[in-house]
Amino acid sequence: MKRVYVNEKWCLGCHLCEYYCAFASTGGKDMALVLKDIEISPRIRIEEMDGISFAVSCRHCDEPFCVKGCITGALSKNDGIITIDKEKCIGCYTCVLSCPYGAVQPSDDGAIQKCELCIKTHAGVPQCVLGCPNGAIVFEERGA
Amino acid sequence: MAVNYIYPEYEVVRNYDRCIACRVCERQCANEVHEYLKDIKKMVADDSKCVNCHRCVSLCPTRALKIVKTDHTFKENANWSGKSIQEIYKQAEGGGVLLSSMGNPEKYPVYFDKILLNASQVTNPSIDPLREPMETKVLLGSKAQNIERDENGRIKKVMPPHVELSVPVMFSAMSYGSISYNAHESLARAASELGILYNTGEGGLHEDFYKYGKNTIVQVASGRFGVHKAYLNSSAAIEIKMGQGAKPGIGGHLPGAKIVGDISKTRMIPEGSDAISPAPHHDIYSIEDLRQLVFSLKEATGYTKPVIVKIAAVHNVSAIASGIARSGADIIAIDGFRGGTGAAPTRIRDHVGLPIELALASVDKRLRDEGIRNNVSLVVAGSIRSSADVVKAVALGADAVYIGTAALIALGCHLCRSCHTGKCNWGIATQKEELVKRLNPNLGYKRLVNLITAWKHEIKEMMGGMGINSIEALKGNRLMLRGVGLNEKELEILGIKHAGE
Amino acid sequence: MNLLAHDLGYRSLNEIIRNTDEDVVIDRCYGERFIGSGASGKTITINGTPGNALGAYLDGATIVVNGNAQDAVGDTMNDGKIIINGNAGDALGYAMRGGKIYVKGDSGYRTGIHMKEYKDKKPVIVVGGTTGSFLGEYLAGGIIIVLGLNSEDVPVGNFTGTGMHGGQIFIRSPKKLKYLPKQVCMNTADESDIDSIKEYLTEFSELFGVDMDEILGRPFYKLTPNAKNPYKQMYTYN
Amino acid sequence: MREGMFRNLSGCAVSGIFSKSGKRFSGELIIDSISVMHERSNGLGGGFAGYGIYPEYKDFYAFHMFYDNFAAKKECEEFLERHFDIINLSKIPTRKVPQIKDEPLIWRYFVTPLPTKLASSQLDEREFVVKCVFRINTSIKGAYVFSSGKNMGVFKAMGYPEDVGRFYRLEEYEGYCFTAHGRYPTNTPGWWGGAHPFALLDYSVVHNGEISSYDANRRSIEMYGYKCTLQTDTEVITYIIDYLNRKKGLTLKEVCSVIAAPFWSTIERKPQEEREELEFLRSTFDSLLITGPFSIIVGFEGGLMALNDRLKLRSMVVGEKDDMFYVASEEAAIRVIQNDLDRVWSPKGGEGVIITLEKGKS
Amino acid sequence: MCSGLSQRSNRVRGKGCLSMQYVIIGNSTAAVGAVEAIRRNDKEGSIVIISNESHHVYSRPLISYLLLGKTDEHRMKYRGDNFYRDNKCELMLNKTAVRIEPEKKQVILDDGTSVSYDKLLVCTGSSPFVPPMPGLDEVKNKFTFYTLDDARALDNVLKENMKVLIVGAGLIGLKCAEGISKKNVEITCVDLAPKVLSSILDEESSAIVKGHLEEHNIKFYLKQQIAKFEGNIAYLSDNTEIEFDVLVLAVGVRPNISLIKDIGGKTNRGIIIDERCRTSIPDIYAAGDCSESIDISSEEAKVMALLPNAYMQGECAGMNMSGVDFVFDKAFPMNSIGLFGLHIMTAGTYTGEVYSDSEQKNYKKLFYSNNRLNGFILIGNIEKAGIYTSLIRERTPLDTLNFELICKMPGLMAFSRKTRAEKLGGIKNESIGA
Repeated sequence: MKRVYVNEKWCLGCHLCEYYCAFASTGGKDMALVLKDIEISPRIRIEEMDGISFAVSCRHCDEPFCVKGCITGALSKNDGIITIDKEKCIGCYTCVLSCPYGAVQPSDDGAIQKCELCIKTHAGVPQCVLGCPNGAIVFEERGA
Repeated sequence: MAVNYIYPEYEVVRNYDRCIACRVCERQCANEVHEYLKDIKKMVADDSKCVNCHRCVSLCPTRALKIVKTDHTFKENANWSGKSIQEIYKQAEGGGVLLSSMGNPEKYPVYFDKILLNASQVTNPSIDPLREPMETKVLLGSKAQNIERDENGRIKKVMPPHVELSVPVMFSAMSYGSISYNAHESLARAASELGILYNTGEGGLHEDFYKYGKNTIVQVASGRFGVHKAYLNSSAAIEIKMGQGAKPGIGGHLPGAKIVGDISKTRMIPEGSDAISPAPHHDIYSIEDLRQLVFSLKEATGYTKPVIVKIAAVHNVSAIASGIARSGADIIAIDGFRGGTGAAPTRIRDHVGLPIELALASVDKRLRDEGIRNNVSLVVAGSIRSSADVVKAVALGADAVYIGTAALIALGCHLCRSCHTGKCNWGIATQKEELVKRLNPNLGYKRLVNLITAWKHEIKEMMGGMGINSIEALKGNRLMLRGVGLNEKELEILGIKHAGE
Repeated sequence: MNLLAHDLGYRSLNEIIRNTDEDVVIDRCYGERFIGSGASGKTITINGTPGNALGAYLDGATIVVNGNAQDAVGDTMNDGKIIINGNAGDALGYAMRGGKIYVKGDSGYRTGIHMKEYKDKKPVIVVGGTTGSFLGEYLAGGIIIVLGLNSEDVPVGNFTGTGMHGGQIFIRSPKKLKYLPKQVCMNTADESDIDSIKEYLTEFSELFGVDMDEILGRPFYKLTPNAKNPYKQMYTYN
Repeated sequence: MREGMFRNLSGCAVSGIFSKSGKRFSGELIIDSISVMHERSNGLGGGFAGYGIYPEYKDFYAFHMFYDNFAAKKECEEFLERHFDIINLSKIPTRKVPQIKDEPLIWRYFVTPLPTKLASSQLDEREFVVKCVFRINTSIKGAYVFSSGKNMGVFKAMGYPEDVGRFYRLEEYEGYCFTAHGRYPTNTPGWWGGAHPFALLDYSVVHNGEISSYDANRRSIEMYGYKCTLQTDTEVITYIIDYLNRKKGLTLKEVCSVIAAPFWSTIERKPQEEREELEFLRSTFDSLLITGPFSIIVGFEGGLMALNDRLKLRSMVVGEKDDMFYVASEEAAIRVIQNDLDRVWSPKGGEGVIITLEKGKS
Repeated sequence: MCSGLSQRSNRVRGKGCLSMQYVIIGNSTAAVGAVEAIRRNDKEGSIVIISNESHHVYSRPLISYLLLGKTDEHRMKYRGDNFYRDNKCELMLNKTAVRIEPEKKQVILDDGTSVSYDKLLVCTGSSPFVPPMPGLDEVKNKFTFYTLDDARALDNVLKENMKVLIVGAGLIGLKCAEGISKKNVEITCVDLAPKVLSSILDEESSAIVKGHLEEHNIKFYLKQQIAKFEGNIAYLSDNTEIEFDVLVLAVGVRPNISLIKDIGGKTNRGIIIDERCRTSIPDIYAAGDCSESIDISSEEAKVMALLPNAYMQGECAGMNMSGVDFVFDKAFPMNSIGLFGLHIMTAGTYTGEVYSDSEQKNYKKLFYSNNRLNGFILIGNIEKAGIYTSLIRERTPLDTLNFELICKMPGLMAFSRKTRAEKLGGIKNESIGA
């Protein structure tokens, strides 16, 4: 199963992953048009401090507490990818409380949002990976 | 200083319609050109700090940036260029020797660009290099001079020490210190994957890279930094650096401030101590002294490794090469005046030496005239920019080429020529941790592998076009070359005919 | 019609052949070139050594050589049949598009190179003995069969199937082939594979009187283009 | 414009006949063979080499000369007299053939080096002769030595080979070996000296093809005292063979492993001993690797070698009948003189076929 | 190991080659967890689900959102329409299991029929508890707020400007209040406890929540109990009269344990189960709100009536029922509640030393002792709360991370570089350079 992996050794803290993520989820054609003058709310987020930085997004856990704890059944894992059914989600944030990575966020639409490996975006492949200039975020098969 | 005579060379042009203030430019500019003004939620730039390295341009996700050359003009004339005027201002202000990075930028002829290659038609089939066997493997070193046979009449297969390259391209000497750990790792890993060699430069060999020994040329320069037995023996070949194309006759100086941590360890000098490479080797004041150093290195390594002597292309290069060929050296590396450097006095870089094409042609001819061309292999350097340059160099007589600047460009270098500031935004010519990490060797080495693989394909295409399926048959095959727009003398030195002949 | 080739010279010889509808028997043949070029609808029997480019562009005629043939037999052949009761030279069946070539003995370098299929045309070469290097180079379609009946070793040279991107090569060999280029995939031919070439083997057996049991008495290796390993991306647009 | 002033590209036909028992036969046979391959020539050059043809002068170097004029002849003969004892000199007998025109002065000298000159040169006899041949060919304008071996001779001219054979009355010679060449040069009006065979001492080479490595080979071989005056492939091949076989002492088989070296990938698969030898030869003489299409027949005293380039880009067939050995660009050229062969086959690319006299040298 | 669940592949196929018969009493979260786990291991065995309701499995906590209009009955379904079909389950609706006959391995239903089982799961949940109150029987519009049917009934009577009295200011009562607030009704809430959400909040945080609810016009009478009802008037213990149109009783719930208790199975407040969700009776498992298990944050046995817990217990039971040895030992209380836009998250036990940090409605309190995080309360800023939760769940030694930092801001930054490499790079060994 290909997953997004992050190696902080190569993270430059440039935050481009966040912008590419935010852009991908808009479905827009031109980043400048869609992200101009807005506060982005990406599904991948940089943690940074004292020269250390790294991006965090959903790990698509083998034992996903978010899915198991979801009170509505809105979160589910299919083909290794944990996705959110925004129709069902009522924004109780039990998943936020469950996620050991802090990778699930409340979203502007009242539901939650999380990385879905861009399977729902027009891009089809994780844009954070493509947007990372230094290979700190990769999308690959790493076995167990 | 009340009057500022130094004007910005570049202007940062930001398209505010496209700028989304993501601040990547701000975060990525080590020169602190860009700044986000929170109160007005806008990015601004200080042009005077810009070195035109394009880091911000490359990373801007909305392509909102471009850097343009300023159209501000001095009152120039044919004699007094803006450059000359500006340089005088700088020296009047600072009182120092002008220092520059990378190779000679001046408008001297680039002979590679005035040479055309041949191809087969009818009388001799061209060869499809993608499918048919096409050999680019090269062995560097001297050749056995005599055929000796054992009691059964079988040839004694004693080959002088040599190195093998899958393609006649090597990464030239760039020291750890002048370039970063990650740049070095990229070069070492790429060389290893490609089956070619990279060169440590004069800065010693980081212990992490001993494992790439089979693909390493270790350099012995006048400063002898990091030179010890294990260093010499961990290599595939040893290079004595006599000179460098960018600064013939000039030594090197890495300021003490850069001698920290691993650099100090690798160079085997105390932290903070200046690393000075004298202009000459102070144990070599004549050609016979060179022979002494060559053989001392051979002794130290049990005659198992070829010894390279690297010189800058200077006016009597062919006579010098002839002397080296008789000194026990196995390989002569000649560095032309367009070769790169981390820092060289501008006047030296721009006014000393000669183009590698002429140096190569004359050295190859001289060695052949003396019948000693097979005593040594010839490696040339000094702005080999493409596979066509490689093919032309080989056809002029080189066994292989070194690439330095081209390799750095592959790693992301944008030729901003500010290596000497140590603030390389691409993580190449810097030791600042936060900048060094910008060059991820996992990506870097792959880019180098891609570059050389692409060149290899192209070399094969060109060879195939000529109906040549082995690089040996290209070496010195000057009939495959024709000059355009060259005068008789130039053609004579290059040993080629004019196009149409 | 009986013709004495060497006495006529190749141009006269070929003109006569071109202008007749009869079957032709040629004697005293010493290297006369281009025999049967583009011919259709007749049988040409040659006693001797026909010259280069025998049966070039052949378009349906049958050519039988009692002896060895030289280079470039069946060059760009479209249809018909060439039967050689001996050896053939280099570049046999170059760029052949249809028809069949049967060689009792050996063939030279570059056998079946650039062979291709088109619509219902599917060229076939069967070589009874061995071939030189570059067998089936650039093969784009059709079938090449090498039987190695006179060989106890792999009956082909180096660089077999170099640049192959279509078609099939069957090699009857006591040993597996080694050092094949990356674009070639090798399997031991199974029963259905053998069935697919049975008609050519049978015809070979009948033409040259070779026992079918002997032909089938050894494994065949089947070479096909390796779809998983197409040419690596070679180009970067500039 | 003449040969040597520019690079000459050509495609051709070759043929060779060799009697392993040393039985001498008439030159007629080789004319019959080469004429079958008329299509492969264009009338701009043809030639023959015969071995064992001068039994009465077998200890003397037979110099065959072209002179443009009498002045050249005079100058050359003065040179010869200073360095050699001239045992016999004569015009080479020819007959008028309408197709052969513009013939130069064609002379033959049987010579032996003057002992004093030889001694003072400190060279071995053959090297001395080579040096003298180069002296004539590079410094005496209008004089050209086109054959310089013992008990052998080269006969060549502008024209189709069968016409050249009749011109030189080749049927009147008998030898144990003949080679022939029909030439198809592509960019030259042709010059008599540029025809094949090309010879130095008793090495003669006929060659079909064009080599891509020419200048790499030329510039390399010229380091060792050879002067490539004609800029033809054959000349450089001849010198390479002379250098490797005579001067470096490689066997002809080893020579093949240099000039038509196997691919590295092939070498890697060989057993260790052989691999090391091939690696050694290929790397030691890297600049003498010949690439591009060629098939050559090399004549030498007491033997014959046929060799194709390593990709076998030119055709070549060899045949045997009893003690006779045949080699030609096309099988028909053998069949026409011997239809009933014991064996006929095509050597592999790079695989030299070497035939020598059964009882040693004649 | 990030899962906290250990699993050994030790599949046992019961009863020779005959396929297994699984029976599940109850049709809520734990049942779904069990079905999904069983089907991971056993694609063939038959599964019978007995439900005393008439609905496709739905999420009980969503009933307040249903009233609020944030969801509908279709979207409320906890699993898709094809859940039973896809998992080959036989669903028996409107049937109540009245008795288990463990020696015969069968369940007797209220219609007298029996269902035999090889493995039985009891996930009967709990029922609202209504304490005796004088006059209650005479109250006309009185409701509990526990099931979909409860919600429908309540929704049917509510009209604008009605006065609603909710007895109980716990989770159910307050969510009900939020749910019906949409109807523009006047809400009064009475609780015996001195604070709202008394079981999960401390005084300060409870005060913040109460204040927030009061801003949304909910009236509270705390430390009060209903003395009596007289028609539409409730009299509190201090004689306060509260007039109401509708009464909602949300005092509490009790686990439904009788099926097990009746046959001598070990019970306490809930059915006692071990870490494999086994009851004391062979081949009978229990999971969810009816069961009682160890809270790892306090190491005490508790009924932890929480949906995530129910699922994971159900899953654990299902795994073991279908022959795979599986342990679930990560249960602890955990709540995420939104009330009128204010988010409250709590987890674990509130014992030990305290780190607190609050600013207006953002409130944070962490409880730790013996190098472990025991529990926390977060109000307002709940970003990355799961990282705190994981510290409780994994019993992470606090000295392995930068505790000072993580107190201020939950994040992976507080962990060691190596741990981060494992978490983010999927790297299991020490080589983080590659």
